[in-house]
Amino acid sequence: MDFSIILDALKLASVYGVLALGFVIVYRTSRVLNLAQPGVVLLAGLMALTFIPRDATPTRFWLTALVLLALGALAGLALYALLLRPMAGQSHISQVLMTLAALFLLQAISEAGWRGESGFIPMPGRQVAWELFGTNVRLLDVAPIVVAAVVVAGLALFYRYSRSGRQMRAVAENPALAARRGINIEKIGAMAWAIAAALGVVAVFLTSTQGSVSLLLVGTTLKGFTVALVGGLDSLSGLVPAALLVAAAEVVTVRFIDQQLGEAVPYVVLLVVLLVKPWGLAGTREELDRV
Amino acid sequence: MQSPPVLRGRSRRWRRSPYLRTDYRRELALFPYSGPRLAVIAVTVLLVAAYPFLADAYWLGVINLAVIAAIGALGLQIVTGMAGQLSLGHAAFLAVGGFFAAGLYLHLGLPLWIAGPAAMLAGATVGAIAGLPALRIRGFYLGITTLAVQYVIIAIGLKYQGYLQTSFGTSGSLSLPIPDLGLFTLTSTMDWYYFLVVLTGVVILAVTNLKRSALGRSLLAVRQRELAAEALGVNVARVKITAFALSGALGGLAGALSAYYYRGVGIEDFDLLLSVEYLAMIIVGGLGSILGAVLGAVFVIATPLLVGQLIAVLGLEGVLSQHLRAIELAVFALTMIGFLLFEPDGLAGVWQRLKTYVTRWPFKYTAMSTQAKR
Amino acid sequence: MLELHQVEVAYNKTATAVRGVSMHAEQGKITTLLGTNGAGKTTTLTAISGFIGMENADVVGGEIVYKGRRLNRLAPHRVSRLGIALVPERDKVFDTLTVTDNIKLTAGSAGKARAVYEEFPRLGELAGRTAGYLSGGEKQLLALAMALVTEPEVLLVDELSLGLAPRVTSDLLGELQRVQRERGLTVLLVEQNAAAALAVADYGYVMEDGRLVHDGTPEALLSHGDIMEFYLGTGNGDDQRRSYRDVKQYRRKRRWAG
Amino acid sequence: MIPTLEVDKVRITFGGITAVDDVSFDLSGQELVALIGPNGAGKTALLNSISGIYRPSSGEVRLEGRSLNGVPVHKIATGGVGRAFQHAELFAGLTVVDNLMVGRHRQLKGSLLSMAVRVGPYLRREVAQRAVVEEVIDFFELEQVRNRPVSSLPFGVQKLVGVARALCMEPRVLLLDEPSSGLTRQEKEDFARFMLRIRHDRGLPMLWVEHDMQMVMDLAERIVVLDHGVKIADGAPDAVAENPAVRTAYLGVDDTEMTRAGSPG
Amino acid sequence: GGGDDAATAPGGSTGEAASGEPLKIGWLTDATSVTRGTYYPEFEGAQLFFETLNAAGGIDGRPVELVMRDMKIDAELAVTSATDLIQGENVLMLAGGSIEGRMPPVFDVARANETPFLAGHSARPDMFPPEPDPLLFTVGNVFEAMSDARLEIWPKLMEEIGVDGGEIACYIHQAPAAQAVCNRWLDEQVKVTPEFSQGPIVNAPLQTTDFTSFVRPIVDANPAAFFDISIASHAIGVAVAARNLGYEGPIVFSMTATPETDIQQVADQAGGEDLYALSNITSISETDVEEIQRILDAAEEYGTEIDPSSATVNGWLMGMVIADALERCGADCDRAGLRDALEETDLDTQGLTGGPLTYSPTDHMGTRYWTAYRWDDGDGALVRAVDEWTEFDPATDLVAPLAP
Ligand SMILES: Nc1ncnc2c1ncn2[C@@H]1O[C@H](COP(=O)(O)OP(=O)(O)OP(=O)(O)O)[C@@H](O)[C@H]1O
Ligand SMILES: Nc1ncnc2c1ncn2[C@@H]1O[C@H](COP(=O)(O)OP(=O)(O)OP(=O)(O)O)[C@@H](O)[C@H]1O
Ligand SMILES: [Mg+2]
Ligand SMILES: [Mg+2]
Repeated sequence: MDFSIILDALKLASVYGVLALGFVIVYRTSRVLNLAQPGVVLLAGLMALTFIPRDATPTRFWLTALVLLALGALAGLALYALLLRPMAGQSHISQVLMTLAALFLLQAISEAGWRGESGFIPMPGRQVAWELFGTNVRLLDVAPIVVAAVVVAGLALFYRYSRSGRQMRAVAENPALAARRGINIEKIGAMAWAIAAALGVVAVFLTSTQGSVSLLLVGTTLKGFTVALVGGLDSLSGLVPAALLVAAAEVVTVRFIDQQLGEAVPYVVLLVVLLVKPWGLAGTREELDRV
Repeated sequence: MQSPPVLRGRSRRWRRSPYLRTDYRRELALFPYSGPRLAVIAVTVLLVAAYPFLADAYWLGVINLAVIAAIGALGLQIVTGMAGQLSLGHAAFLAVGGFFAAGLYLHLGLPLWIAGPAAMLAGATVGAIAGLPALRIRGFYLGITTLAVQYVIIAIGLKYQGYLQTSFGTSGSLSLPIPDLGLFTLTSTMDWYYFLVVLTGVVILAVTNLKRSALGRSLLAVRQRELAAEALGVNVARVKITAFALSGALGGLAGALSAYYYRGVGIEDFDLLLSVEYLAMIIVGGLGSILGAVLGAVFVIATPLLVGQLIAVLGLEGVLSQHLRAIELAVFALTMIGFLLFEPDGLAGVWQRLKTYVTRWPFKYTAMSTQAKR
Repeated sequence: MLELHQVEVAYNKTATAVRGVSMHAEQGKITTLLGTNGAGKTTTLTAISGFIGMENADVVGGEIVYKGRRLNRLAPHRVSRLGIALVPERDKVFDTLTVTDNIKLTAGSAGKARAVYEEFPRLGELAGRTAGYLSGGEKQLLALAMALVTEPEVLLVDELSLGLAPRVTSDLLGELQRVQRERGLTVLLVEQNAAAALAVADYGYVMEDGRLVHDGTPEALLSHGDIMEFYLGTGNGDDQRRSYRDVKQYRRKRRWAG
Repeated sequence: MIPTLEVDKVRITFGGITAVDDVSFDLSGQELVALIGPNGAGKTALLNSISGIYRPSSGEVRLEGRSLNGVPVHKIATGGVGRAFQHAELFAGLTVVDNLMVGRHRQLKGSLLSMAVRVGPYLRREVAQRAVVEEVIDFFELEQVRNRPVSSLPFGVQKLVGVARALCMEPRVLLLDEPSSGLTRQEKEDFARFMLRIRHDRGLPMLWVEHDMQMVMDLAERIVVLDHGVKIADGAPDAVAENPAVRTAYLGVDDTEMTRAGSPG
Repeated sequence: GGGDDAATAPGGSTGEAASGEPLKIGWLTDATSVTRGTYYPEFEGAQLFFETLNAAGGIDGRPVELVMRDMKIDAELAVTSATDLIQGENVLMLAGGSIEGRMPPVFDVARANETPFLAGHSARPDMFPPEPDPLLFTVGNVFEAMSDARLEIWPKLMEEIGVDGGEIACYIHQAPAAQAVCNRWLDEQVKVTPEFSQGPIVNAPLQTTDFTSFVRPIVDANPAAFFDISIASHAIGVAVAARNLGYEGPIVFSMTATPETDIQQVADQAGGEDLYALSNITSISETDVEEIQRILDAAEEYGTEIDPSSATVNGWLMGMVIADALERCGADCDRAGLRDALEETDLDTQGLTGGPLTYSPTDHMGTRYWTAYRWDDGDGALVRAVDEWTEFDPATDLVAPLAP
């Protein structure tokens, strides 16, 4: 066991964690799996490719990143307002399919604008590196871990200490009743979608510290699902252990067992965890056996 | 307060009502012998039989693909539309069917008419295994476990292709011959069309029968209230596994057919997008509806191509050719959105609405108490 | 106060369940709405409390007016913030939340939540339980508490006595009457137990098959022959209730409509 | 003679909560037994333990002498325990007829193939069962709504369908959980008539949870009273009504009001 | 050779723009998918060629029109598009390509309609000597043949770099056909040049975007050279990851899969030292080759979405082959005639490859000429690392026969 494995797993976990957070936040308010998220991530990546030129100064980079973050939040709002809000009261499956339609729409946009383009987002500080425990550690290896930790902790605190946490669960379980109890379900939904989409933008910058932006991001984003489920779809506390578990399993499999299984590992972990704990590591039961 | 008994069993109307049946066998018959219904069926059969003479080879091919997809979509409809168990990994069953059929040919030289049923069996087995988590896991969690099954199947498929590549030296994609069904071969697109249409007809009939039988009812019961169904004597575990197995069987059949139709399979074809497309088929068609699954399949397969043709007809190709696929995708997404927002019951719902509109005309609303269903 | 003018509600854009209902819930009074199964009582209450299409239904005609303000198509949370609270017939609590969380959700402050337990000691005993596992009656209590804790001006109650033990029903009706008197609460009470409802109500409406067929003061209604016959089980001249053992066969048909 | 249903020292606990505590009683012949008690007394929980949905932590339930411990829920149902639920629990996508046909599930066994082909024996079976279901529909006077999707029915009718569905199972014992809550007086009278007719036609023992004391007093032959999970009384209606423990725990009204619970004034 | 007229036509600009009834050629490509970088520039190259040709009078006054369809690496789209091109658009022949697994059903469509097909960068054994499919032709390579061709050019390149032995690491993405690239080649290479030994072979699933864990074994082994071949988004991702993790040895790309534009990305991200490319086609950087300059001029004039690269050159070459065949096919050219004309191709590629391109009834692929390039960070372009072209005739030079 050498240090590089830990580092790789942590990096991967940080990306997965932020991706999963995006799913969890939407799920908590609506019990809807947000399949549009991969589209948001992809589009954010492609825009970053276009608007951050090869020779961008750090200032330009950060400004663009901020603008993209804001754009992401706006896109989330738009998706909610235009597509999901009118679906209130329909079955969860239909709502998921709506997010799927949104994914197709986002993909159409990305195809019209970028076709199948791929490339690297030029990150500032990509030359900075240290030798640590016999491993080459770059600034860009450490940065995603720190950013992810800050983001996850920040959101966890926000939900903990704001009234919205409980309200979100109520809205998710029974929107009609929640509305009749005076909760503005639209506000809560809009907030969740905006945050989730912004998280998608964060995630794309995190993955870009390690690899390129391409259509393949869609598949990577989907792995965030598995993490969200392993942790428990409506729980923030299960998310960190889940991300670590899935990432570690993937890294270890690729390094020591079989590289080609890398893609399937998160899903196998998921299967195993769910068979033991059907609602994930820290999720709560959503259906009660009661007649 | 004594009023005459409700008019039951005898109609005082001057015209015989097509809705009045006099014994249960007639009510339970697959095609109640009502004039309008028979007429609709006759017209449909005629249109289907005449289609190859009305359409060019291209559109015939498109319909072939759609019909194969319809078989797969019916499978998904059973498990997701009827039993309510979200399945995000339907492509896995298609992969199993396709590879099983191709493998049987490659290793044992078995033809389609054996490989087809065998692929169904294989699909059913994998389906039943994939359904096992359903005994413990529900909702989206279950959906994602089915997705997990898909990834596992793809990993296995890749290994298998790798094995073929090293031991057979093929480039890893399996090629298949022109299918020989014993009595005839499927050489032309038209051969395929009639074969597929008849086969699909049989499948539709079988699924319709299943839906109207005890199994169909228990599927819907389990989807609604598992506990109550169980307390009524329905073996919920068995019903769920059966649903998954049936879904796997039809998926497997569709996979085997498409393998032979394309004369080859590659595991790369069975990605998540394919599963998602199948889901789109049943939602656009209408969840739980058999007609819906078929219409949805045609819709999902044909719409993007139609858009392409439309653009060509409008002479916009030069301007838009670079963005053809993007436009097709956008149109597809927008139609899906349109359905979800304005016609949640899908194409089948539109059809139903149309029927009600015709029978109810000129009235706009029906009072609850007099609303006749069926 | 709360007025309905010729309200029509249709389900799935096709079937009308409420047809031309006009009624009036007077400020600070208890108005009760009686009616047989499927008369459209629940639909009426749902229409008042806001739809946003969630029930697949729509107010297709008429007006719902509260303090001069039109409520048609107003989002439910807006209606709720106007001070109109509903105790629904089904799905009345958040199943996966605990009893305390259910109350805190609507209470606003912790103090108010505690006051609830003083008012309903039975709920205090259940504080930490998951609401979905409560018994039918316990859920009903919780739902009522959740509605009252928002200190509404108008309380819409759909079948208060549903699934409640007789003692609790009479306690609650008494309680409701007390709160109503103290706070000047306006109550619109849908009830099956006509006798109990008319005992506390100031005015009553009777609904059948989507239409209002009768209204009047409790006294008037209580002495109406059909109401005695069909809703109270008295009638027959004397004031004695019929025994359930020797009831005669009724036919489900509209008696007043047309 | 072995009683049809025996509940023997059943205890049901959830974590720290004891919902049912050492309750025993039995049902036989064609008894109509009312199970009453305040809200949360454990009535539904007790019915659930008979259906097998909850497993007693101690004690056992016996159907015609055979223990139901460990028997899967669906086997208990096909073994003869018919159940109507407190919240109807109908299958929303199905019509009334189809809901009742689910009740005939046991009689409709057949291979997938025979169901897919449908002609022949399976269709004959279906027709036969359909006839039975239609009888039940006639019995409960549900003709008018037989082809309506149940979700569009008013709640009261839904509960009636729930009872009809339980009866379709041809049970040996019928468990009814507040079947008449949410009905008007007139409909309750109708329902009372149905219960009496079920007893007359089918000769079934019924365990009936009910809050309407007048109905209980008029119809039940025996009353079992639960309070906080404990059985506090068991006996003939008059005797139970006199029982002071029952009065304080449940009725909370003075003597003269006993049979007129919730009456005006 | 018969190709001279057509090949000179684009630059010759003698005639005026072509105006007659267009000659339609169907083009199948992946315009919008992860494989776009590999296949779409081919279309652009051919497009440039025909724009130029049409401006100069086309073929006997008739313009050549490319009708493009996007396959999106999707079997269904591939089949319907091919059918539509043949039956709806009535094209004379098909050209283009996608990853190998996608092609057999398309070939089936071509066979069913007796339509010739010219494949670009990725070929299949169907076109291989001695028994090629009568309808299928290619300017590209079969993976196995490519592996065998590498045996000779590899030591030459290594000598240039100054690597005289050691481990060779290899990267491919998980496509069954691609596995031959590393396996077959390394097996043989260590036999031919025993100073080299087999290092780690990495094989990542197609969906991978973060290559860190996959590349670790290579970095840990620190091989003498690293051969990196895959679809572009993988190849560059892996190279960058390897550099990021500290691998400093030579990285060798295959230019057919990773054109100059992609190598440029690697240089941008992780520095341009020690990057090489093996190629069977002249790099777009070699502007002193006249035909390359023509391509660049055409790109300037007509524009492309992707910066011109060797893939564009490949497309241009395909255009040359098609134009040459059309020319020889004559006035009332039909599919059968065009097929026969293709089979008689003997084309001077004007320096775009190391020698002439010839097809025969027993060979629909022709001899390949290989060379090697080095990335010059100063110029931001490729320069020759090995001067001469190494000849490889698939009919005779294969180490082991190809599977059917
Ligand atoms: N979701 C729905 N879809 C279609 N029709 C419905 C729906 N809900 C109710 N209905 C119909 O609307 C009518 C009125 O129903 P409503 O529930 O308002 O009656 P109610 O008076 O509250 O009856 P109950 O006393 O049983 O609660 C009924 O005929 C019912 O069938
Ligand atoms: N699955 C469960 N988990 C936890 N507690 C439960 C569960 N089921 C029932 N209980 C608790 O057990 C007690 C008895 O509930 P039960 O539903 O049997 O009451 P009931 O007598 O039917 O009351 P009601 O007349 O109000 O329906 C209640 O306090 C309830 O909260
Ligand atoms: Mg109601
Ligand atoms: Mg109960």
